[in-house]
Order: sequence, then C-alpha cells, then structure tokens
Amino acid sequence: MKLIIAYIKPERLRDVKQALYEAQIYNMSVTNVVGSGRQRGFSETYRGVVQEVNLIKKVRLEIGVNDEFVDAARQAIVKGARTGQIGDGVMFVLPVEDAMRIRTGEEGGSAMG
Amino acid sequence: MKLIIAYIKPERLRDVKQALYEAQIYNMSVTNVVGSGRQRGFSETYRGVVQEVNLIKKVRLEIGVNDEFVDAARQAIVKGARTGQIGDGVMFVLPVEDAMRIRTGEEGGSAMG
Amino acid sequence: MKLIIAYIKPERLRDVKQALYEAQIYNMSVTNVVGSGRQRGFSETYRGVVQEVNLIKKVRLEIGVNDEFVDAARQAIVKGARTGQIGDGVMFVLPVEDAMRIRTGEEGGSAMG
Amino acid sequence: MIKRVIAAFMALMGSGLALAGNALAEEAAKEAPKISDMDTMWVLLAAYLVFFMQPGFAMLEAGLTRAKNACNILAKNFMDFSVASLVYFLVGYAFMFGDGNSFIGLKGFGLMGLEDGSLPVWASWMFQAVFCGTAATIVSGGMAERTKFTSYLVFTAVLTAIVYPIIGHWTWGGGWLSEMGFFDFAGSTIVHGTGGWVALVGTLFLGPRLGKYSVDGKANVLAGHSLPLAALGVFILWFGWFGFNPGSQLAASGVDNARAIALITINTNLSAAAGAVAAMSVVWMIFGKPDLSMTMNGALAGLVAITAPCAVVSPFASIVIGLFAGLIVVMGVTLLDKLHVDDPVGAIPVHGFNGMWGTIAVGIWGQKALGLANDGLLHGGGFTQLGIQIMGTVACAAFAMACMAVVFAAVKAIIGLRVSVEEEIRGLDIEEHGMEAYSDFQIFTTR
Amino acid sequence: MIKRVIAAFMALMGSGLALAGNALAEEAAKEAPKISDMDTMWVLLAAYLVFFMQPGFAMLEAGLTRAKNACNILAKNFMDFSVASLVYFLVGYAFMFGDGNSFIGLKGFGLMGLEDGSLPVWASWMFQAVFCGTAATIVSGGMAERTKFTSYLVFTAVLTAIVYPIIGHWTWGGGWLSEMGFFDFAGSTIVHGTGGWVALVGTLFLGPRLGKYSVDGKANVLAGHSLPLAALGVFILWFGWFGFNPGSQLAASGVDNARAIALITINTNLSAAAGAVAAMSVVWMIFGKPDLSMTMNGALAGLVAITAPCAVVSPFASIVIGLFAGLIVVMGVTLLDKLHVDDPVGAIPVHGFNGMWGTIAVGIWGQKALGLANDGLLHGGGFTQLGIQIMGTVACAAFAMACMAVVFAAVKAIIGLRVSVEEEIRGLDIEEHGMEAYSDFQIFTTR
Amino acid sequence: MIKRVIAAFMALMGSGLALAGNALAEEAAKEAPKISDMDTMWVLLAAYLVFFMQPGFAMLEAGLTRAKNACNILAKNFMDFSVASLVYFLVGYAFMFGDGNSFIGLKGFGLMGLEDGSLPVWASWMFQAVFCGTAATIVSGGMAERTKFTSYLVFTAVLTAIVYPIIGHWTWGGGWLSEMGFFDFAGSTIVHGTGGWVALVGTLFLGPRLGKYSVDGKANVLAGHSLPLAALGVFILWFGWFGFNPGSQLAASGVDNARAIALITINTNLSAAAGAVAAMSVVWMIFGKPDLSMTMNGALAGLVAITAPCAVVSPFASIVIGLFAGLIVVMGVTLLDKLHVDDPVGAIPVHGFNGMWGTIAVGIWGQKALGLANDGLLHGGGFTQLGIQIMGTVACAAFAMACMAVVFAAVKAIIGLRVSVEEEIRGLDIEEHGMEAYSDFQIFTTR
Ligand SMILES: Nc1ncnc2c1ncn2[C@@H]1O[C@H](COP(=O)(O)OP(=O)(O)O)[C@@H](O)[C@H]1O
Ligand SMILES: Nc1ncnc2c1ncn2[C@@H]1O[C@H](COP(=O)(O)OP(=O)(O)O)[C@@H](O)[C@H]1O
Ligand SMILES: Nc1ncnc2c1ncn2[C@@H]1O[C@H](COP(=O)(O)OP(=O)(O)O)[C@@H](O)[C@H]1O
Repeated sequence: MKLIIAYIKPERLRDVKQALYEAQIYNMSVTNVVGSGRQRGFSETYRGVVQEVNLIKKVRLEIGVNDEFVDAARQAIVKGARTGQIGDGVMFVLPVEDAMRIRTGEEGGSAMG
Repeated sequence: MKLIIAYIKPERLRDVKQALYEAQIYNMSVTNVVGSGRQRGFSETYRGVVQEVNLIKKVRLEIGVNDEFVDAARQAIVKGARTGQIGDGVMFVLPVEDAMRIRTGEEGGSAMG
Repeated sequence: MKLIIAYIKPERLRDVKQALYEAQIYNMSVTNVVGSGRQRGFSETYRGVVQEVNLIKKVRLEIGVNDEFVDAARQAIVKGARTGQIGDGVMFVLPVEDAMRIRTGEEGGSAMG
Repeated sequence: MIKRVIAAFMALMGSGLALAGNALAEEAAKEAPKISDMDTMWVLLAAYLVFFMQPGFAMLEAGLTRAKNACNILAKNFMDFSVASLVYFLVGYAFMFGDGNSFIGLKGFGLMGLEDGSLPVWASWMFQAVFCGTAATIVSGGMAERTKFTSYLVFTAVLTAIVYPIIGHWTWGGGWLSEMGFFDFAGSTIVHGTGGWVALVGTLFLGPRLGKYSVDGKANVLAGHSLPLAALGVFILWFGWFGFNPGSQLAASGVDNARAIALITINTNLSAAAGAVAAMSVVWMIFGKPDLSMTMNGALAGLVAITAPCAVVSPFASIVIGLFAGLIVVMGVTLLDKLHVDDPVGAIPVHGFNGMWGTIAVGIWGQKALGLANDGLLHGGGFTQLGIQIMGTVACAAFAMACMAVVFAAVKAIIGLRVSVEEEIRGLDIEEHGMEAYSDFQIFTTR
Repeated sequence: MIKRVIAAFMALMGSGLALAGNALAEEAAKEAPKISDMDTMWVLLAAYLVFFMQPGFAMLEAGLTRAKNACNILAKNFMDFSVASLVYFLVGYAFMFGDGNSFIGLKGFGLMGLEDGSLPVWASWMFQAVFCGTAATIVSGGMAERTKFTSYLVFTAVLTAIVYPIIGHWTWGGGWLSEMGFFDFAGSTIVHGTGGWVALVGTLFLGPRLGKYSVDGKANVLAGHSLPLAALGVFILWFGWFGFNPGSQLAASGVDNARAIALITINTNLSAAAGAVAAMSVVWMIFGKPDLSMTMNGALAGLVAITAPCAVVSPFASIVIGLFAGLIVVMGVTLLDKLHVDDPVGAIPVHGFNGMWGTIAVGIWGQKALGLANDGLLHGGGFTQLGIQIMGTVACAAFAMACMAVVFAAVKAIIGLRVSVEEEIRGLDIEEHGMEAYSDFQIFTTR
Repeated sequence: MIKRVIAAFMALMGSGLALAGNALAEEAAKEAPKISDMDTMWVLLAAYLVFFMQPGFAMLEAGLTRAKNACNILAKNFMDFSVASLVYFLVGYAFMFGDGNSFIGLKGFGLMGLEDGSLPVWASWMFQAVFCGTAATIVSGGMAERTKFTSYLVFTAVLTAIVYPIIGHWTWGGGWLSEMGFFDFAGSTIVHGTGGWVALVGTLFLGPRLGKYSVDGKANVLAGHSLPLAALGVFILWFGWFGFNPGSQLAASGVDNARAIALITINTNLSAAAGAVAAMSVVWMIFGKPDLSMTMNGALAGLVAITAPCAVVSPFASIVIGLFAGLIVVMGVTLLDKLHVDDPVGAIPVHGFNGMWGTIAVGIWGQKALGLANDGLLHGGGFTQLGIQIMGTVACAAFAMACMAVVFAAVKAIIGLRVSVEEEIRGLDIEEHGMEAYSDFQIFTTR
C-alpha cells in the first residue's frame, strides 16, 4: 500500500480527477497549499507595486492505493496535470504500513479501494 | 514511530478529540480537506439546480505516535468517528524515521508525546 | 529521499523560509493547520467569556529532500522556528519511496531539487 | 386543470380588485386638506432609513454567529420583514391604530376605511411597518443557530400580526398606557423591549447552543464568523436610527418640529457614542482587552436606551443615559452567561435590558418643558413619571413574554422549536436550506 | 515635450472653460421661477438612494459568483457607473430628453442649452443618470465570470450613450410610445427590461461558463461565494428602490404628490415582500428546501415588477403582482437552466421577465382614477391599455436586443467577448486584473 | 462603598441636570423665528449621509488591510467617531464656531449659550460633528496595522477636540483665512487635507509595516484581505458624499439653493466618475492591468478634489478636476512607495494630495458668477484667488502637521506609538483585542 502525494496546479484538478476516474481510482483527499518549487513565483501588481509571489497556490492530492494501482495513479496524474510549463508540480510515493476503513473496520488493501 | 493520518467527518471531530484525550493522546494536527471515497458525494440544491457534490468536506487528522500508542490511537479514532454510515472515513499508518521537537531538540520517541 | 513534515508557529514562517533559502532548499509546500501539542492552547476573551482554545493555528511545512539534504533542512527549520517557548512545534521525517516531477517525468532524487 | 387555474386566478384578481376598489373609492370620497407634504416627505424618508435597519440586523446577526448558519439567519431576516409587511398590512396595523378599545384596535384591516391625517395613511403605515419588522428581527438574533426555520416563520407571523400590535396600541394607538401618561417616544419598550423580551423567552424554550456551556458549567466561546460584517451591521443600524428616532416626531414642518428633530438627532448620536465608549471601557477594565463586539453592543445599547427619552431630555442627559447603557450591556451579557441563557448576539441585554433602562430614564431626566407630562425625578418632578414608566415597561414586557410563551409552547409541541443535534453540528445552512454561505472557502464547521 | 504637455493642458482647460462659460451664461440668461425647491430636494435625495443601488448590484453580483472573479465584477460595477455618468452627460441625456423627433432626442449635449423645469436640469440629469447606470449594471451580472473586461467597457459605453437613451426617449422623452399611451412609471421595461434583455443577448453570445453544463446536459451548481454579501446587496437594492419608484414621481410638494409618493412607497414594499414569500414558497415546494438565493431573487422580482405600475395600482394589486413575480422568477431560473442559458445571478428572469410582467400588469390592475390613460383589464377598461403595454414592452425589448446583438457581434469580431479557457479556470481576477479579492484566505479556485 | 457610588451617581446626575437646565433655559428665552424647517431637514438628512461615511471608511480600511488586523481597524473606526462625538460636543464645536478671535473660537462649550441661526444649533452641531469624525477616521487608514490602540485613542481625542476645530475656525468659523477670501466649500483642505496630512506625519513617526520594504529597498505587496468590503466602502463613501457636498450648502429652500445643491450634486458625481476612469486608465497604461483598488482610490480622489470647488465650478470643469485627481492619486501612491512611506489604504494621496489639488482647483476654474470672491485663473481672474487658495491649503496642512507632530512625539515618548514586532506579526486582533475577525476561516497570518 502506498500514499501518493501530488502537488498540482489548481486549474488542472478537474482533469486529474477525470483521469483518475478513468483509471478507476475514486478515492482521494484534496487540500489547498501554497508552495514553491522550480517555479519561483510570478509577479503581480497591486496598487502599483510589483510583487514576486514566492509561495504559489497549488492543490495537494493524497491518494491511498494498493501497490498494483500505483502506476495507474501516477499515469493518470501526469495525464491530467502535465501542461509542459514550469509549475506542473511533483508527486511523492510513500509507504503505508496499514490502512483501515473506519465504518467497517476493514484493514489493509481492501480499505483503500 | 508512526504517523497516523485519518480522514473523518467534520462533525465527529469533537468526539474523536475526546476519545484521544481519554487515551492520553494530546498531540495532533488538524486540516480541512475535501475528499471522495465510497461516499460519492451528496446532492445539494441551489437556485433550482440539483448538484451532486463529488468532493465532500472532511477533516484530516495527523497524529504522530510511538509504536506502543498506535493501537490506542486507532481505537480512539474509531470510537469517536464511527457512525456506521457511509462517509465515516479511513485512516493510514505511515512509518516515521525520525522525529524532533523543535523547542528542545529532543529526538525520536520522546519528541512525539 | 525523505519527506520532512514540520509544524511551526505561523509567525516563524518567514524566518524558516529564509533559513531554508540559505541552505539552498527552495522547494516546499505550506498548509495551515490547527494543532495541539505540549502547548495546550491559550485563552482568549470574547464578549466577556474566557476561552481556552485547544487547537492552535500552526503552519505545516512539507519538504521533500534527498537524503543528503535532510540534516541541512532540519537545521534550517530549527534555526528559523525555535523561540525557546512552548509551541515551537515538531518535525517528522518520513521515508519516500519514489518521487517524480510531473512536467519532465524525472524520477527519484533529481525530482526533489 | 387549466380551468381550475384560471378560476383560481380570476378569484384572486377579483378579490384584489374589489378590495382595492373599496379602498380607493372611500379615499377619493374624502378631501385631504390636512396632509402636510413636508411631513409626509420626512416620514417617508425616515421610514426608508428604518427599513435599512433590516440589513443592519442581518449583517450584525450573521457576523456574530458561525459561518455554517449564515444562510439561515439571512433567510430569517428576509422572511421576518416580508411576513411582517404582509400581516401587518392585513391585520396588524388595524389592531394597533384602528378604532377599538383601550386594549386593542379593531378597524382598518388592509388599511380599509382609515382616514388620512397630517400624513397619508399609506405613509403612516409604512413608517409603522418598518418598526414592526424591527421588533420581529431582534428575536432572530437571540434565537440564532438552533431554531427550526418553519417554527420561526410561524411565531414571527403571530408576533407581528397580533402581539406587537397590541402592545403598540396601548401607547401609540391611544390605549390604556397612553391614557396613564406612559411615554415611549420611539419605542425603547414597545419595539426594542418587545423584541428583547421575546428573545429571552425564546432562548429559554430553546436552551443553549450545543457546546456553549461545558459540563462543568463553564461558558465557551462560539465566536462570530465575521466581525467586519457585524461592524457594518452596527454602523448601518446607527445610521438607520436617525430615521427611527427623529422620524418618530412624525413631522418636520415648522420651527418647533425643526428644533425637535434636531434635538432628537443629537441626543441619539451622543447616547450611542457614550454607550460605545462606556462598554469598551468597562470590558477593558474587567477583561483586560477592548473587545470589539462588546463595543458594538455598547453603541447599540446607547441607541436603544435613548429611543424612549430622546425627545424630552437634554444632550447632557443623553450622554449619561448612554454611559449607563454601555455599562448595562456588559453586565447583562456577563450575567446571562452566568445564568446559561445563550443569546448569541446579545439581543436580550441590548434590546431588553436597555429598552427597559431607556424607558425608565424618561422618568429620571425627562423634562416637562420638552413636552413630557411630568418632569422627571432629577428635574424635580418626583416619582410620578418614573413610576408610570416602570409600570409601563414592566407591563409590556410581561405581556410580550406571556403571549409568546404560549406561542412557543404550542409551536414546540406541534412542530418542534429546535433542529436536531446532527443538524446543529453540521450547520443549519446545509440541513435547512441545502446550501452553503461560503462555498469557495474552507470553513471550520467543527466548532 | 514639456511644451507639448502644457499646450495640451491649456487646450483641455480652454475647452472646459469655453463650454462651461457657454453653459453658465445661457443659464444665467433665463430666470427660473418655476423651480420647486421641495421637489428638487426630493428628487436629489431619491437620486442618492438610486445611486446607492450600485453597491447593491455590486454586492449581489459579487456574492452570487465565485471568489476568483470577485475583483472583476466589482471593477465592472465601478466602471459601468463611471462610464455611464460621463457618456450620459456628454450625449445620452440629449438623446433621451433633448428636443428631437419621436424616435430620438437631438439637443442638449453636455446639458448645454437645456432649460430648468420644475427641477433644475442638473437635478433631472442626476436622477436620470443613476437610472442609466442601473440599466448598465444589470448586464454585468448576467454576463459575469467570463466576459473580457475591455469588451465590457466598450459595450457598456454604447448601451448607456445610445441604446438606453433611445429607448428611454420613446416613453419618458415624449417619443412615440408615450404618444400611444404606453405607461411605465419608473422603468420596469425601460430600465430593468433593457438591462435584462441585453443580458440575455449577451449570455447567448458568450455561451455558458465552463463546467456549468455537463456533457450529458445536466446543469451543475457553480455556487456563489458569499451569500451574506449577496443578501446585503438585495437589502441595499430594496432600500434604493425607495428612491427609484417614489422618486420617479419627480415631485413631493402638495397634497397630491404627498399621497402619490406614499402610495408608491407602500406598493413597492408590499410587492417586494410578496415576491420574496412567493419565491421561497415555490422553490420550497418544488425543490424541498427554502433556497435563500431564490428568495432574494423573489424580492427583487417583486420590486422590478411593481416598478411600472406602482403609481396606478392599489396595495392589494401590488401584493398580487409581487406574488406572481416570485413565481415567475423561480420558473424563469429553472427554464433558463433547461435552455442552457447561463445567467449567474438571475438577471434575465429578475429584470427581463419581471420587467415585462410588471409592464403588462399595468394593463391588468391599472386605474384611471390614479392617473392612467385607461382603466386596466380588471377595472373594466378592457384590453386597450393591456394591448399598448404588451406592444410597448415587446418593442423596447426587441430594439434593445437587436441593437446590442449588433454591438456584441462587432465586439466579438474585433476584440473578442470572452476570456480564454485558462483565464476562466484560474479566475478573471488574476488574469484580467492581476490581483486577488481575498488574499488572506485559501479559496477554491478549482470549481 | 455603596454610599460613595451613590454620591458619585448623584453628582453626575446633578451636573447633567444643571448644565442641561442652563442650556435649555437659555434656549427657551430666545425666540427662534429665523429657523428654516426645510433647511433643517436638508441639513439633518445630509448629516445622516455623512455619518454613513463612517462605515464607508471602516469597510475600505478593513478591506485594504490584512485579515489579522481587521478587528483593530474596526475598533478604531468605532472609537474615533464616538470619541470625536463626545469631545467635539464638549469643546470642539466651541473652538470652531464659538465667538473668539480669528485664530480660535472660545464660546459655546457643550453648546451652551449658542443661538440658533437658520438652523437649530443642534442641527449645525450634528452636521459639523460628522465632518469632524471624517477627518479623524482618515488617519486610522494611513496608520493602519501597526499603531497601538491606546495611543490611537489619545491622539484622536486631541485631533478632534483641538487641532481640527482650530483649522476649521480659520475658514468656516470666520477666522483669518475666511477674512482673506480663502474658499473651501465642503472641506477638501479642512477635512480631507487635515486627515491626509496628519496621516502622513503619523506614518513617518511609525515607519513602514514589517515586510513592506525589503532590505534592498523593493516595495512588497501586503495585499488587502477583502476587496469586496473595500469596494462596498468606496460605494458607501460616494453615496455619503452626496451629504457631504450638497449638504454643505446648509440650505435647500428657495430657487437659488435648489439650483446650488443640484449643481453641487452633479459636479460631485462627475468628478468621482472621472477620477475612477482616469486612475484606472493610468494604472492600466503604466502597470499593464486595470487595478481595482487603484480605481477605487481614483473615485475617492475625484470626490476629495471636488469637495472644495463643487459649488463654484461648472460640470465640465468638474470632469477635468476629477481626471487630474485620478492621475494624482496613482502618481502619489507610486511616489510614496518610492519614498518608503507606508500608507496601507492610500490616505495620503487620496485625502492629502487631492485635498490640496481640489483646493487649488478653486483658483483655476472657480467662477465669480457662482459666488466665489474672484474669478479663477481660467476665467480671467488672474492669480489672485489661486494665490489665496495655495496659501490657505499650505497653511492648514502645515499647522495640522506641526501640531500633530508634537502630539505624536509626546505619545511616542510616553506610551509608545507602535505595537511590538511579535504583535505585528501575529496580528493586532489577537494581541490588542484578544479576538479574531474571522474565526471560522483559515487565514494566512504569515504575510
Ligand atoms: N521538494 C518538494 N517538497 C515539497 N513540495 C514540493 C517540492 N517540489 C515541488 N513541490 C510542490 O510542487 C509545486 C510545483 O513545483 P514546481 O517545481 O514549480 O514544478 P515544476 O518543476 O514542474 O515547474 C510547488 O509549488 C510545491 O508546492
Ligand atoms: N484511498 C484514499 N486516499 C485518500 N483519501 C481517502 C481514501 N479513501 C478515503 N479517503 C478519504 O476519506 C473520506 C471518507 O471516505 P469514504 O470512502 O467515504 O468512507 P466510508 O468508506 O467509510 O464511507 C473521503 O472523503 C476521503 O477524504
Ligand atoms: N505528535 C504530534 N502529531 C501531530 N502533530 C503534532 C504532534 N506534536 C506536535 N504537533 C504539532 O505541533 C504543534 C506544536 O506542538 P507543541 O507540542 O506545542 O510544541 P512544543 O513542544 O515545542 O511546545 C502542535 O500545535 C501540533 O500542530
């Protein structure tokens, strides 16, 4: 079992969700984050001041998947999120030792799906 | 050391907190998330349009614990969060390699508590 | 590769960012959280009622780094976040199995930097 | 089916027609030489300002409650004014100002058969209707965040159709209190007191919000979700009060009226300012920090308190009345919390306690020279007026509470007063209205 | 360079001077004995209230759209009124009220050469200018969240400089519709209809917002980001309408005017209340929950509908008109969603449909006794007035839509009407204005 | 203890009584045949509108600053008006309008001994008090997000009790500037200039907000947290200005006054519109995007600039004055940022720079035919009036800055002007007031 954490552009969320659905991955959690990566912020003007915003708004996805779904999930994320422009984001795959569905008490792989 | 990540219904947070307190687990971090799982959203009406909301508001708990507290924490979460209805959520247990308390510099297990 | 998760005081974010920059760590993601730790909340008054706030606003940093940067990152966080007062926060180091840059498809260590 | 609809349609139209025909025919029949155009203009403008207090209350109440209940409180504010407008037109005004006995008016339903005075009856109605709406809306704040929407609609209708009009009749409609010399210029007791005391009964029937008081009895903070909205609301109310009090002179023509409305204006403003300063100072001294929401309640307290005496006291007295009002509101909020009476926006101390205080203050600082029946206590008039004032304000409060207690009990028995625990935790917006106030924001619904 | 600047400066000044000189000289030449000071005061105060409808619209439109587009809609609201003020001063008022033919006025550009009537021409202009601004601002709501800012500026200028003034001229400027006996007291058709129908054409040119309709044709919710702001907007509009309708009497002096403005006031209020109650009831019955945003649209619908007939119908008729308005708005919103016409704030059903409904209602409940040319259908006047009303409102709507269709087509061809898909997803605030409405908050920009 | 309290109570009451007694007795003694009821009504209504500018400022200032300081700025807005009301009643009005010398008035403390003119003295006071409150509130914006609350209270009291009244006395109280023919119709210099220049001194004493300027001198954005609130504020201010300028005619009866208030109204509106358009255009040309907050400042700039000349210039001139105002405000904001003067809401360019600009504009476009002492430069009057105007506005600015510099220095030395670094980062709401503005939302406090 793995936890995939992906940071993507907010405007790509719809497409990522769509791609995940197509890969039959329906379970996920989404948070707003601000982040900095290779894309070092863009500049805004406000009241005549040019601002280099260093932390940019991103969306963070967490997807707990069984090992066999990891590749499908990664591909779906890339498919939905890649624009080829700087700021597309990164994803990390973390090991998960245990998972549990609160309602049913199911554990392990079957809690993921 | 483990990091327990649990996604629960917002209205259960009080009870989960209470159950954790009773299990002498006082340290945690809470974020708002929106998520989708087995519960595929509910329908809202707004201006005469019926909407199937796909990402539902949830609360995400992160609890860093020493290995011996993992079970107590899991039980407390289930106790507080389970309603038996769809949408109760899931929890993941992730391995933590190291922990450190910033104020004191304590490392490992003693940083958790 | 590791994922460092740190919970710090919001007012220290600037300094932590600065310290990380100095350690040549530019990539990170930031979320707002509320948390409880050793510091069990402070009291507010509102309309004549004294309130013990149990979940305090914190900022959560996620920094994905290659193994050789872990120490530098930790030191930078301590440098920026430590005030010596209760509530300075904690950090966890989690193992990362894989990382991928969405734009380029780079994997592993080179996706981190 | 279509025939049925057309028939119903025609019936509706017909009735509208017939009623309107009567009304207008009658009105055409009488000449109206007494109408003062200037007074009409003044009263209409004042009515508009008082109408504007509706968003003032709406913003204040929404701002001081939680985000998850914002749509609900807003919907209540729209509905109480809308319902009040309709029922007060159909029956309320007749009960309040129609010919009748010293307890209740009995003529003029739908304004039919009423004659113009120095104001067209339509202008009088409008001015009175916005007052009626104010009394209703005060209740929504005190009972916020847990009252069922349907129940709210029911008891609001009863309050504005019957209870408030009867109380109003006693003083402004020429009823028994006016015969006794009771003086309540713009409604400290009649409007605000009624709203505040009904809110008290309502909260007692409802019980406190979930989580407001811990098991050990400690009061918890359930902080308002938008102090800027609340502040806007208070400023709007202060603004609207310049219609409420000076407008209640019901005339602006001639030197005497000009001086009166000027005096009323400055008294209103000074009392509000004094209330704000006093409340902030008191809360600062007691709790160590100048609480904004309490300061705002202080301004409102000053406004409520000066509402009864504004025409018959001096500016200096107004300042003193406002200072006490600020003190009373802080003490009142604290007291209610001790008693576990959960009033989210402070409706009871602001409108109930200070409505009473202002009414009594007439008996202390009121001046015969300014038109009061007897000089107040501090002007050598002894306890006569003071006694009448106390009697009047207590009578109105008691009547309002008694009537509405019956209504609340009935509603509770039949449809229930309070939403379910689940609903209360998730928020009334989702459960009662199926929508959220702030869709684009992540809000804490867990408090 | 500096010389150039100075020269330009001097030219500007000079022209200002010359023009102003002319204007003032001319005005000084004529004596103005007809001016009524009281009417002037009334109309100015009413104009201020109508101006205040601008923030009403701004808050309503901002509240009912998404947070990522809030700056954009606010900027549009500032600009449409500002631009309308300038062009309506320079040319619009002349087209509308200047001497000319029965289609268009042709004198009085920059107000030059116009004579004072019972009101100073400046007061008349101000009152009319805020009406013009209202018509313009209605469009911004219907076309919200996807229209290019520059394009918006262009067609707003055309609308307020030419199209609206021509339509206004037909009725209020003594044009062909007024000659035929068409009656639109305060502009159900002229102001609101124009705004609403232009919004319809605009949305048809634009197409729906991204994500509003699924591939399978299902309508999705793109919920407004701040219902409290929207509610504030509606209350402000209701308040401002007390300038809109009673102010349109253009006089307050004398008993007749006093009665008229009082009647108009109460009719306005009752129709709004009835609209709110009806819309809430209907949406509750159909969709199971009392939707707040629909209730608010219901109040506005009642206000729009009573705008034409408010001076010539009875209070009872006003209630009935408002009830139908509430029904129409709910049906209208639902209908438009079925037709995939995406109108984020309900501008078309509120202002278009109900503008038409109100205008027609004149022909049903209007009364000769109150000053209408013919009695309405239900007062035994037969179909005469009703026919004229229908003809007039259709003519205005058709003209407005035809003219603006040409303008929209031209703008679309030359600079484009709609922002790019990227921009629409990220929000117009960042892309068009380089700023965010809520910097300190985490908002969802992904809906 | 209880005795002590009762004694204190009695003393308070007694003094209220005695003072009031005197005041009222005196007033009763004189007959008041000169009072115009219509003028009184006009001025009171205008005063209400000007009062309403308070929430306008409050929303503007709160919206343009960060969420973590919202309660603080709101509390300041409540307190400055409340404190101003009280001290201006007790002493300020006497310094400003009481008999005295050409520098300061010295009679009429607590309004005692003042005679009614064409307005009841109470009405005059009210109108002037809201102006005084305006001057005070401007300062809070410029010094926002870092000023200690107690310090703010202290210097606001001094400003409204002494400094502003003295400056006002010079022109409106019959002092030396009025003797010289200085003309400032509604207070571009007296009200807005005073507020703006004092804000300048204040920010210089305070220094910029933390993080506003980088070590390398680059200015950073500390964006406002709610542009919708700020926009609402600007619209409210625009609305309130229709009380500010037309109300300053102090009369509405008779044909001349009717024409005057109509002219003032349209000039006010046109200048605001021109200011908004100009500011947006300029910022668009320079920075590539039409910045909303700058557009809003442009509208305010136009309003401030036309405040002095509105009664004595033509509508065309008003447009030109507004256009320059829009330009000036953009340049001013940019200039101040270059100079590292940190003025979060633009109080200095809007009220200071444009107050000066408007006052000078009187000397350029002012017309003798409209009541000015000399024709302005472009009307062939040469430099006479222009010179006086420059002199007057500089004198007032210098005096305001000098006096308040002393006050700021004293406050800084004794209680400190600025909050601690810790407090500034965490936000003034938590530290100074112990509460949050938006409890239910997650806000970034880290900027
Ligand atoms: N090492 C990292 N640790 C944590 N978050 C990261 C890291 N690298 C990138 N991110 C997140 O991903 C977002 C996009 O990264 P960025 O480097 O701009 O993408 P790209 O390289 O495709 O342009 C950042 O804003 C940040 O939120
Ligand atoms: N595999 C997963 N990865 C990430 N988040 C998940 C996953 N499964 C569930 N969640 C989170 O848990 C929430 C509740 O899940 P759900 O499946 O509805 O619970 P239940 O199965 O008890 O009905 C979701 O809204 C989502 O936020
Ligand atoms: N075991 C834990 N699991 C999750 N979050 C934690 C844990 N311990 C601390 N935190 C987070 O860190 C924050 C600060 O912790 P705290 O114990 O107050 O620090 P300190 O010990 O330095 O005073 C908490 O508010 C919480 O958000």
